[in-house]
Amino acid sequence: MTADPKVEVAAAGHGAEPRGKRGEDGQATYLIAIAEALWEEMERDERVYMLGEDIGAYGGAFKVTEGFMDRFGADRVMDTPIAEETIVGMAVGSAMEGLRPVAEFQYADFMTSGFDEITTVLSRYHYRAGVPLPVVLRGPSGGGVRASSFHSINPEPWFAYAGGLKIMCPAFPSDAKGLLKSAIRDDNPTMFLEHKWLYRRIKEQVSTDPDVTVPIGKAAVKREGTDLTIVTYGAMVHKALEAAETLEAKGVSAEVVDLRTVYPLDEETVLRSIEKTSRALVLYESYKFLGIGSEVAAIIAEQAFEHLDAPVMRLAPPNLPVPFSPSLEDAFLPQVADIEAAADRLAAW
Amino acid sequence: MTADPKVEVAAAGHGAEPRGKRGEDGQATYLIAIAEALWEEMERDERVYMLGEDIGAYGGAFKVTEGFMDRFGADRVMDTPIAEETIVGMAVGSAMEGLRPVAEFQYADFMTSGFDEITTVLSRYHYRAGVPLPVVLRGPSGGGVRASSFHSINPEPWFAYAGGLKIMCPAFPSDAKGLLKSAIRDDNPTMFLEHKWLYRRIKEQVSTDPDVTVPIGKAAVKREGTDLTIVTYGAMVHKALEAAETLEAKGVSAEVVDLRTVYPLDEETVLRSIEKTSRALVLYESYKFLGIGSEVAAIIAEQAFEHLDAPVMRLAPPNLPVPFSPSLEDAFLPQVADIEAAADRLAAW
Amino acid sequence: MATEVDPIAEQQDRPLPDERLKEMLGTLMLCRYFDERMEALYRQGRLPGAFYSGRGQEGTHVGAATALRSNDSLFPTHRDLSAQLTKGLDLERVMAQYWGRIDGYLRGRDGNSHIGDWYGNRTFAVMSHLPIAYPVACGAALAYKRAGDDRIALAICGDGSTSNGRWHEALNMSAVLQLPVVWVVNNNQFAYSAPNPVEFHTATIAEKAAAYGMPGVRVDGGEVLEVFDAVRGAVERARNGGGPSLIESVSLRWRGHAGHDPATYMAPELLEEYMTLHDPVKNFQEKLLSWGVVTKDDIDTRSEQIVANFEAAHAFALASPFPEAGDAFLGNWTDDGYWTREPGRGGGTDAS
Amino acid sequence: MATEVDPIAEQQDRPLPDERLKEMLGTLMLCRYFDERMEALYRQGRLPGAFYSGRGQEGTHVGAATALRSNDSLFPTHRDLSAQLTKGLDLERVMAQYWGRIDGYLRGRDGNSHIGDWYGNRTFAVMSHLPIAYPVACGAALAYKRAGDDRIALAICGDGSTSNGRWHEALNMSAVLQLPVVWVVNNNQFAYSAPNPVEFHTATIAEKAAAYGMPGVRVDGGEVLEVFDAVRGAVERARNGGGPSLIESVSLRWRGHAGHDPATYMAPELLEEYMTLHDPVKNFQEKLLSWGVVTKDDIDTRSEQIVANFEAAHAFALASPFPEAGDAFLGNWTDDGYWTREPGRGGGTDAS
Ligand SMILES: Cc1ncc(C[n+]2csc(CCOP(=O)(O)OP(=O)(O)O)c2C)c(N)n1
Ligand SMILES: Cc1ncc(C[n+]2csc(CCOP(=O)(O)OP(=O)(O)O)c2C)c(N)n1
Ligand SMILES: [Mg+2]
Ligand SMILES: [Mg+2]
Repeated sequence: MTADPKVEVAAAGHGAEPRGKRGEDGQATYLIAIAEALWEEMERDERVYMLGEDIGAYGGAFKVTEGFMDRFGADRVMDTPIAEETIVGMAVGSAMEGLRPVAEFQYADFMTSGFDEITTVLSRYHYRAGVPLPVVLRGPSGGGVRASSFHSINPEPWFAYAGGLKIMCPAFPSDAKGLLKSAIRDDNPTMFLEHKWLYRRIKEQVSTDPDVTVPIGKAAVKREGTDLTIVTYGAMVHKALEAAETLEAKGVSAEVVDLRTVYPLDEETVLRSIEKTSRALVLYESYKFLGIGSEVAAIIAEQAFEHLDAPVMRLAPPNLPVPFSPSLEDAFLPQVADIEAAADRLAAW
Repeated sequence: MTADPKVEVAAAGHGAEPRGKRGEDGQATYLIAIAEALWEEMERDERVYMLGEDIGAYGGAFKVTEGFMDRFGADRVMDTPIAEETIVGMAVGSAMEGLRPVAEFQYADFMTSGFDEITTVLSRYHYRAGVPLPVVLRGPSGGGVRASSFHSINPEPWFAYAGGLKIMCPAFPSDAKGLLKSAIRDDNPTMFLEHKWLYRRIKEQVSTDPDVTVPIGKAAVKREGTDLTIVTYGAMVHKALEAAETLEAKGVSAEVVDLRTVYPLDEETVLRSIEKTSRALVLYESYKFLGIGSEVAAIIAEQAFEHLDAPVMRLAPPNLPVPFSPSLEDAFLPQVADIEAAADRLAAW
Repeated sequence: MATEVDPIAEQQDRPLPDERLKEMLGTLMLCRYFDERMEALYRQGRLPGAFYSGRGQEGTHVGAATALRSNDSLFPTHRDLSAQLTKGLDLERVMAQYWGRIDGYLRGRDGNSHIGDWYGNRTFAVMSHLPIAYPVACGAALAYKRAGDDRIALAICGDGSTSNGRWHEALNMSAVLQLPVVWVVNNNQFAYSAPNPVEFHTATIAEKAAAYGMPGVRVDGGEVLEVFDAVRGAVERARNGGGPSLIESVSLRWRGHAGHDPATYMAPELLEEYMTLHDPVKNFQEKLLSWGVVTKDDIDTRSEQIVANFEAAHAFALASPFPEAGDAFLGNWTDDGYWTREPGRGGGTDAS
Repeated sequence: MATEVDPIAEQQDRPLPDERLKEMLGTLMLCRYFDERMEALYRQGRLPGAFYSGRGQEGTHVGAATALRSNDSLFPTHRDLSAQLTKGLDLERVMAQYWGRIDGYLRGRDGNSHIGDWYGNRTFAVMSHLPIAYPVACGAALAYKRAGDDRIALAICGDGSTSNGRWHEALNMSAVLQLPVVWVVNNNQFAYSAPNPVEFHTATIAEKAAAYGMPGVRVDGGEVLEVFDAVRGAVERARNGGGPSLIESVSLRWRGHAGHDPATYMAPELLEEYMTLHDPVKNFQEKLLSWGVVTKDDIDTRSEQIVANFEAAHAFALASPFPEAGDAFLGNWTDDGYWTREPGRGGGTDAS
């Protein structure tokens, strides 16, 4: 089920609490930061519980919940049958009775297997009937790990369209930890998408203060720039930052805005940046047609028109299954070189 | 199940073939035009068959397939259990063995109940494995008929994102008939969304030549104008045309582009119109955030920037469940007056 | 294997105190009258939206809901308004919902029997997609089990819904987790126009329980006490940690799928048979009369009350304002407080 | 109710001509060897992507697929590569798929056992979502029935997949329509880390067949002839218009869920028991030796062939080019002709 055995085998020690899995330097990987958020919220509020496939004794396909069952018991770290519709339905019903479920999807790809309960029940119930549903749906999304079509999807546009879920796609360990804690504490349904390419590749110093959170719905400028703005999120943030370095060398100053939350969208931060740079490159890993960037581009065109010195440019993969072969997947996903080329064209416009 | 009993009771005579249900004047309603397309294609190619709930003896919830079972038999007009995932799966499997299934969803809302088979199997199979899947999924979509959240959805953005289905949302009987025939003859998966507000409200002269089709993927200018372009589709086309009349009187000449097919999108026709009018109002009934119009606006911003004299404007409902009460639904859906107001602002920009 | 329940109604000892039997009859009469009047209003074009008649199935609805405590939760479908009325929904607010008014339980956001009253009567707001509430019932039951209290969840769906994947997942999940839930299938022999053989290939639905390792019972929906007894047994079992059960209650959908459907696909003899032999209201009325629990007078008085209550509720509904247009954009997130404050009542439209 | 099949393997009369029995053994040996070598390559980091071992379950896979004609269709899962090899997939193209090369059946678009060869061997390209091919099998079967020919569809899935709604819908649909389809469940006792009791609450899967009004049989996956006999019976029944059947073949997943999984959650004794008593390859080898159908020499010769074929196929796979980058954007619509012409072979990358 995993993309890269080498990486998987590198899963941290057994039974240890996540904090204990930080590196020598005290840094936390994206994966460990997520595990810490879950652990701390489970400690903080016993109404919080987790359900999903293989999250208990096994500790999850990516070992995010490793050690949780020993600490919190099988009642709060529930292994379920392979029944996504019912996993979501159970989360909803238990939330209606005061619990705060966090459902893990083994891969975000399988959220489509629970699509109806997510978009018809979870997303609409509060608007229709006024019962808060503090449900968190989380799972590994995204490509670039040679896992092919069924283990690489970016489903956020599907669920953003539904309108009743707050959706987060963090790019950094600190944001991941802070946003997941906010999601668990939020009384509204939330979807937390963990980009699997980041799980073990990205690490940083992450606060150990259990009450440090990151607000849902706020983007962040991850790099200041003056010539153009790259609006992006998830794994692409790191490709954008890498490209920005080279561009800098070439004399192009790129600002990088990390959306962090894709629904609701932080229009203000995006627009403020465009007002400053007057050029927008929207970079996203969800498919180009009706991917998150389509909405971002539309918002910019609608609300920042007077500030634009060039067309809003978009860089994203086609609306096709993510292919397996390295030669295909590399061509399929936006690469750093593609970003540089696009930024060059945009700056020169 | 139906929106308006008065309308439903007006369902045409029993057992007659659709052609016989045209009005005195020989005009065909949107519903009859669809029934004629199905009937003619069933006559033309015996590999074509229909499956769905209550489409046989009952003739379908909206009576689109009334009389079909008598003519084509229960094998080609199959009543199925309430199992959307399997209705789609069966369509796929039978298409792999040479049949050409047309699956009816009682309401397009229930396409989410078959979401995984649609987006994971039907949409991706040819790209992955090279087996053509001539499957048509059809169903009544859209609001404005006081049918509330579960009988009013516009699901086209969800399925357009998947990328492997050609999706049509016709506004006129002739386009509906011609596009549905093209869909049935297409070797690729198609989704045909019938706006239920149009079923019996809209009629026109429709060709009786069984070989007249309308090409998939081509938009049409339904009204010429010079000051601004309203890009829209489905039921909103009629609201746009109505608004255009009033605007004309006020001296604002609006061009109305009917997308007809929402995936793949006819960028050329849209861009040509914007080059002419330099102003774009994107009007759509799918939700505003990541609705079809988001992509249209993004495309215009990206490719027609030099031609724009004003920001791309969007008018669409919020991403919320369609409410039942008339006072709510009227506020929720874009009305003719809203279109006029938006067009005025745009023209004055 | 399905085990036939020995109809307690035939026994001499009564399953409930006379007062409760009387109450049950009153509820049956109310549901029947409400159904008839609402359908008439619909046919006259005076009732907006759709109407799903539950006539002929009141024995299932009233029998099942009567076996619940007020804090047990009920997960019904579009067909089960009678079960919600039995659970305690207020007629005025129910009718206000049909007319799309602000005093409806869903504040005009949904209509007809797509209704629910979670905080008041613990009923889940009905959704169309079938049987989408079944998995949700698992969750409520899970919460009761976790809390260690003895509440239970009861979900109803129709015969046709048993062919949907959600039905299977929910029953299977409830068995694996041994959840305190009761699964009631209202087998009214039709799914819209589809008779049972188009929906499944077994003689009964009750026998499917064996595939989940839970008891399955088939009862006569024409006999409210038979339904009540079977459901009460399943409820007790669930309360005491015995896990889930499946109950198939057989009746006939007397009317079309919804108001617009003449149901010409239904054999007149079948309808005839059920209306004469399996009328849950008539049968129970006669039983209570024969038992001397009620008199003809009691029944007449109750009928008058019901008519009066219906008229009052109808008047209330028509007098209730439509929601304010601006409400359409509120209430999605908890943060805007729409659902915790009184809604505006300034809505005005002559639509519907 | 599940009915135990009387293991034909114990009978003196042989179910198949000696040549076919020999062939069956060869296939079993190939599948076993392929599985062991591929896992080894994976562990050495020389095999990209994932590897799902089917070891210990070859009896189910080979027994089931051997009962099919070449134009019958097979709908497998990630675990069932051995069934596809039995159906006739070419080792070279299978391995080219694992290495993401253009000569793979899916031209590098997918990897590992997410493979299929519709036009050649009538096998459906595996998809991850479970058990998403079950409904599709209904469609193929429907087409056979409509065409009036005697072809059938056979679908395999695992024990864990039976708890998913699609499994129920497909079985129910096939029973209602009396489709010529055979449902095989490879009960290897685990769904990733979940043992049967976490997935369902019945003693067997076979008994669930009663809920669909179809026969259900439980066989020992360690005895390939037992599986073959049961599947052949179900296949004949389907061919002759007898409708669908369910066959549960019990074995054990000897390895982890996939290459990365040490399966520490599995009791060593259980594994021990199955590897010694229920090894389908060893058992069948001994049987054929005792029956005198094969000699020790035959087996050694066959083993050498298999090793040679594997090496050749491995070499072929590594020599096959990666797809051209531009191919990534082709083949979605039939119109671009990508799938009807030979693919470009100029791809080059040292990735993987
Ligand atoms: C998933 C889904 N598909 C289709 C429908 C449309 N529909 C509404 S009611 C109905 C028939 C339901 O039959 P049954 O389950 O027996 O319930 P009944 O109406 O007889 O009480 C159908 C097909 C739906 N509501 N949900
Ligand atoms: C709908 C869905 N949910 C989750 C998964 C992730 N997953 C892949 S294999 C697997 C276990 C499958 O168990 P089983 O059906 O017994 O098949 P086996 O692997 O044992 O052959 C899971 C949970 C999936 N593939 N599909
Ligand atoms: Mg029914
Ligand atoms: Mg298994």
